[in-house]
Amino acid sequence: MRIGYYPGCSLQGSGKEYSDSLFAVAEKCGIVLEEINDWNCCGASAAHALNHDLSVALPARTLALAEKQGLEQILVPCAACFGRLANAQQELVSSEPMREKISDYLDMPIKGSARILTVFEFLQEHIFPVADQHIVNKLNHKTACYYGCLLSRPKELTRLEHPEDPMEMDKVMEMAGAIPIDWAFKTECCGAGLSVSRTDIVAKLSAKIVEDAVSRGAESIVVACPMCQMNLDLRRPEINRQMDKKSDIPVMFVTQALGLSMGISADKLGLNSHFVSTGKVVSCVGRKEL
Amino acid sequence: MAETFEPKIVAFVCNWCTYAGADLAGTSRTKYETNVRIIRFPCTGRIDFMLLIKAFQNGADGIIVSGCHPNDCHYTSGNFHARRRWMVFKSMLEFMGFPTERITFSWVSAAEGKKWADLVNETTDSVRALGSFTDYKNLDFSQFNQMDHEAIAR
Amino acid sequence: MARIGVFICHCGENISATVDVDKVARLAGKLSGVAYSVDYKYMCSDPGQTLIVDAIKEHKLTGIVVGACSPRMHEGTFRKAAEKAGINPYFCEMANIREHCSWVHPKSDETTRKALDIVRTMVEKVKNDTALYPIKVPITKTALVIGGGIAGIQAALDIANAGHQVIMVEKSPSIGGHMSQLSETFPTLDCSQCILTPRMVEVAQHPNITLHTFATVEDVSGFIGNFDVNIRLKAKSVDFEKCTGCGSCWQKCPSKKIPDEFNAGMSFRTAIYTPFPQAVPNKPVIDRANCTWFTKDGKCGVCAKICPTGAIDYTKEDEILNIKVGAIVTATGFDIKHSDFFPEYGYGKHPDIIDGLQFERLASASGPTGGEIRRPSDGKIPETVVFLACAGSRDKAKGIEYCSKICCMYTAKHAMLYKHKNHHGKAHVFYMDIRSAGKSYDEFVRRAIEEDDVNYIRGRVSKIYEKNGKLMVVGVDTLLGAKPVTIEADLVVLATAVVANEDAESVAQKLHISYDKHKFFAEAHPKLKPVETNTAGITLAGACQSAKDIPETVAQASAAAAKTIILFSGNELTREPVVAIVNRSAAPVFTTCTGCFLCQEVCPYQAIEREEIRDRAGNLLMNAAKVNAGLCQGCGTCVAMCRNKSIDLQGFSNQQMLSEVMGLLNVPFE
Amino acid sequence: MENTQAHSGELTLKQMVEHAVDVEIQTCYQCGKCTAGCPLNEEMDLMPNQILRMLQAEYPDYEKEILTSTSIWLCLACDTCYSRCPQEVKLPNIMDFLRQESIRRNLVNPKAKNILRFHRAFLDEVERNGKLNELGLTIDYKLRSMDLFQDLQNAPSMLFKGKLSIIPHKVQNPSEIKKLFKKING
Repeated sequence: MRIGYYPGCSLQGSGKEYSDSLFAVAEKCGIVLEEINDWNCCGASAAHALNHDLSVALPARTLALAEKQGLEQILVPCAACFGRLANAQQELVSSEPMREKISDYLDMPIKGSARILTVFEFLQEHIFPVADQHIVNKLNHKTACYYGCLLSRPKELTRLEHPEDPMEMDKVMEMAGAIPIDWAFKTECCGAGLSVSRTDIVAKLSAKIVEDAVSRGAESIVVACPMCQMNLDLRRPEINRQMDKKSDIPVMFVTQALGLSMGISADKLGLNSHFVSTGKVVSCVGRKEL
Repeated sequence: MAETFEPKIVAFVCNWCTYAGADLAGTSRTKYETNVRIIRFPCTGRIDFMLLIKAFQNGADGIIVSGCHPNDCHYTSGNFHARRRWMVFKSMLEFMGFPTERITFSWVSAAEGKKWADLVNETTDSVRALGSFTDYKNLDFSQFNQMDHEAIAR
Repeated sequence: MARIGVFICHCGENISATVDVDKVARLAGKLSGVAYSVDYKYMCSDPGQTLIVDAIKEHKLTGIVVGACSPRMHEGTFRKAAEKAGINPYFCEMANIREHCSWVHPKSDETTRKALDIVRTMVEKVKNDTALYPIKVPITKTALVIGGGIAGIQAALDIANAGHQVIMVEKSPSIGGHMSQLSETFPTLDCSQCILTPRMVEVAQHPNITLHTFATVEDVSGFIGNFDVNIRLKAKSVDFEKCTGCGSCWQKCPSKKIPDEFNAGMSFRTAIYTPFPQAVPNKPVIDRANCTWFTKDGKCGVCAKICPTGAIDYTKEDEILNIKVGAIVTATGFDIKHSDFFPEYGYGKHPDIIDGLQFERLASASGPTGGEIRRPSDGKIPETVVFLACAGSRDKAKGIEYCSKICCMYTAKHAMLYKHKNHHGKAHVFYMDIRSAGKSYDEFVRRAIEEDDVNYIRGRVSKIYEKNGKLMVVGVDTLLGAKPVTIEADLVVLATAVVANEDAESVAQKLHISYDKHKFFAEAHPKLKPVETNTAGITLAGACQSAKDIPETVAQASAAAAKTIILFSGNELTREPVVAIVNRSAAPVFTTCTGCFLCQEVCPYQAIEREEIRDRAGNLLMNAAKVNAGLCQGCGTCVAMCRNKSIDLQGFSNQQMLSEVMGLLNVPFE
Repeated sequence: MENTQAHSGELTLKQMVEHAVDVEIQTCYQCGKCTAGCPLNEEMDLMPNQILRMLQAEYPDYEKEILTSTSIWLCLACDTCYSRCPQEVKLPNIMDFLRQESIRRNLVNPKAKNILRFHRAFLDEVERNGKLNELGLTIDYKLRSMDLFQDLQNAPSMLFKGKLSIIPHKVQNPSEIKKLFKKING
């Protein structure tokens, strides 16, 4: 079955290593991802904050293009994009007038019938069955799986089994030979879209997350959202100032971690383009069991 | 000028709510139109809607069916069955072109004497406006009458 | 040929002021079938009734119509008069010309005409009346009480003390229910076990009560006065005749790590066990799911070896006991949600986030900590305890929109008990509203706040997580301008929602009683029949109907007992003959019923049974519906549903209703 | 109180919200769980449950207070409130509407202007190219907010780490997106 792919803007820019590592893992497992032709920005929190119709129309255009391309399932790894696409789809499907209005705006027919996959669903359905043959290294370190908001809520869209204490990413990390810790900030918000306009708030919220992970002995934080990654990684100086102590806990994408366990090079996985060095984690690979 | 037309209205009511509601209208001396005649059933669930047709056939111009409010049925669910059957029966009547606006379905509780009076007045007004149900009265039932009679009575 | 008498009442001036009663009587006399017609000032008075009795005798009347007030008023009076005159009382009908005519219309020809119409309608009905006779149902004067909690205990003792036999069925190995788990009770703080255990013993020793513990109701058939019940007596594996309750077996049982239900999972019990020291009966049973003899194929057998009286019998099997009872009291109790029900409070992962029953056990002198409130994780005495009211209750998103009613009170009690035992500790209560309507209840809550210094915070808690050995309770104080507050607690007690028992639905289905969407059993009327169910002879007691505290439960249990005792007060049950009946005729027709059983589906009382009609050789000829007159309440829904008019309602028959309609209309008025 | 009556003829803010968004404001019973769990409650001038209560009350002076609050701009739509709300009030959707209404009535709180500027810069960037280019966005936002030095230390390293691309990504036919914006904005 063909798997459509929607990278979204972040995965072409600040979250490029998410995309790189995802493709590297997919390639390793012999899975082809088909990018949606001429996709556009989902509008993110800006459209959502300012103009409701726009916040549906922008993702709808991409969904319509995917339909045109004959894609019945679309992987949207970026948590924010997933939220916007899934939300738009729900509005289109649940309201016929809305669907007609948007179709009219776009001048394109749209059904909104494609299945939109979270990165967890993609990993579970397509990578898990073949992972065993490809995993060669154990990551062998304690890791804090951080889900953030948009992969946990609303539960109708994200389909997590336990939205207040999800285990989907923990399972991936377990498979990669890491030891996921039980911690309290798995689904707390990092500050997300306020990254640029209210960095102070992002620092405050992200600091709580980093602090809890570190205090429980995590050696890395694993994420599946480019915004979370950016806030916890790029904003580390501000976070450290907020915590009044220095933490150099690296923040990787779940696909990077999985790639490492599959023996893919750190370079190919983009593990060198983080602000907080991932060297420690890379060196954990294959080290003696904890 | 002709006299104003006075319609004949038959009310099919349940014993526990609407009949008692009509009693209450009486004990409170609430005045209403004289056009209505009440037939008492134990429950609206007991009402065979063919009897409504029978009533029209015999000269009624309008009909009220009224029982307990939903969830207040003395027998728990009789009024729900009545409502369900009425929905089916009504759509059948509509299909046949029967003017179902001559039938009013309502809930009047034992405490709603005033509502009963209002219901009678409103129904009388609306049926008065519709006029005599001559369409129906002019139909020739002679050949069916006997058959029906036997069918219902059996 | 019908000879009908019409009696028009003036009701003083109540009728005669607006209706020309003389004219009505005169014209009624001319109606076909009417042999006698008269009007009188007060028909319901003694002379009025005598007038009717005499007229019936003198004119050989076969039926009468009394044109007077509502049948809801005096139908009984006039039917008695008819009976006195020697005719079947069901040949008497009331024409309601007062409430439905004289009182609601002005004096006019039109009003008089309407009165006559009403009388004529009833004359037509009387012509089609048939003789009906009250239905007599014999009564088995034994009651079944399902459930041995305080509700069942109270009901059983009341019925037994009235001199009737009671069979009590309890699913667990001991009676006592949730009340036996409680530490102290609000608002008096008296010890729960101290007031309960004497009652438990009384049940066990009462000559009129037969107690079956470790037993469940298998199925119920029959009807009021005549229920036929099968009871499953689960295999106890211990012969109670031989067992002396010495306790050697459970002291030596090697399976010691089974979570103890009585202590709400906070301690362990053995596989052969009595639930608690004051259990009634105080003899052990083997929990086969956890006993190695049963799970590991005959390994162990220690208890059998050690038992001094040889009471252990591993070969015992479940037995089915058939009993006949006349009434059933349903007292199956309730359950509560547990902390794993709350995602935002950690899915029950943290041992120090406990529910109300667990706190009861912690506070109870017979509990796992001997009454010292210590937290489960490390046994330390908590310095700060946070209590959360409305945990799961009034929470539409969690599917429980109702108020659990008892939590406000027991939360105040919990906070108090904690403070009484730990004067320097801090107790906080998060609440939404304080619902303390009950005798001395609000005073009790005020005492917790004023005397015991419990800090009540109005607001809900969004999240609880653990940090450095403390539980961070993230809430809000809405009385301080929605101030977010985080309390570092050592122990959190959730006053979790009261819910129906897990098996409530199956119990209800076995009993054929209705239940609401939360699986609480439904009373027959929310105000006037709060203990009856829709199935005659089955009553409700306690929290199986809705969340209740002890006083309310006991009151309802006594009410259910009273209903049962009333039922048992006669030797047979007399019921109005207004019931449905399926027509029957001689072979080869037998009945026009085709056996579609639509009637069975719509009957709210399970009064329609299936009857197999067979020839002499026993070959099945047809299935037909049959009405159980003991259960039928006479609503007639089956009649309207029947496709070929095979079922009819006595007193409101198809023929009667049709004749009323026909009598009402299409008759020229002179 | 004199102003209990909402301005006659016009819809109250509560009614407007209920018109635009599929929510029932009346279902809120003020338990405060939304506020308790809100990650931004320390920053907000009006707490989420207070906003709901003020909407419920329908006092006209509250409308302005709500619409000039910074809270509506701080809301991250993280959905924590909704996911735990016992009455299932979709607060994030209400916040969306309040922001739009705040702009429409020209009541945006000065302290929230930067957040609005960022959103505007973001959408303008999308309108131009159909895709977002973080470099373009950052420059645009800085020009609008005149907060020129913030993040300056990060930009070059992001560039070198391959995280910012200088050449903007675009959809094939940017005018198509421009047309879409025009249609929606009327």
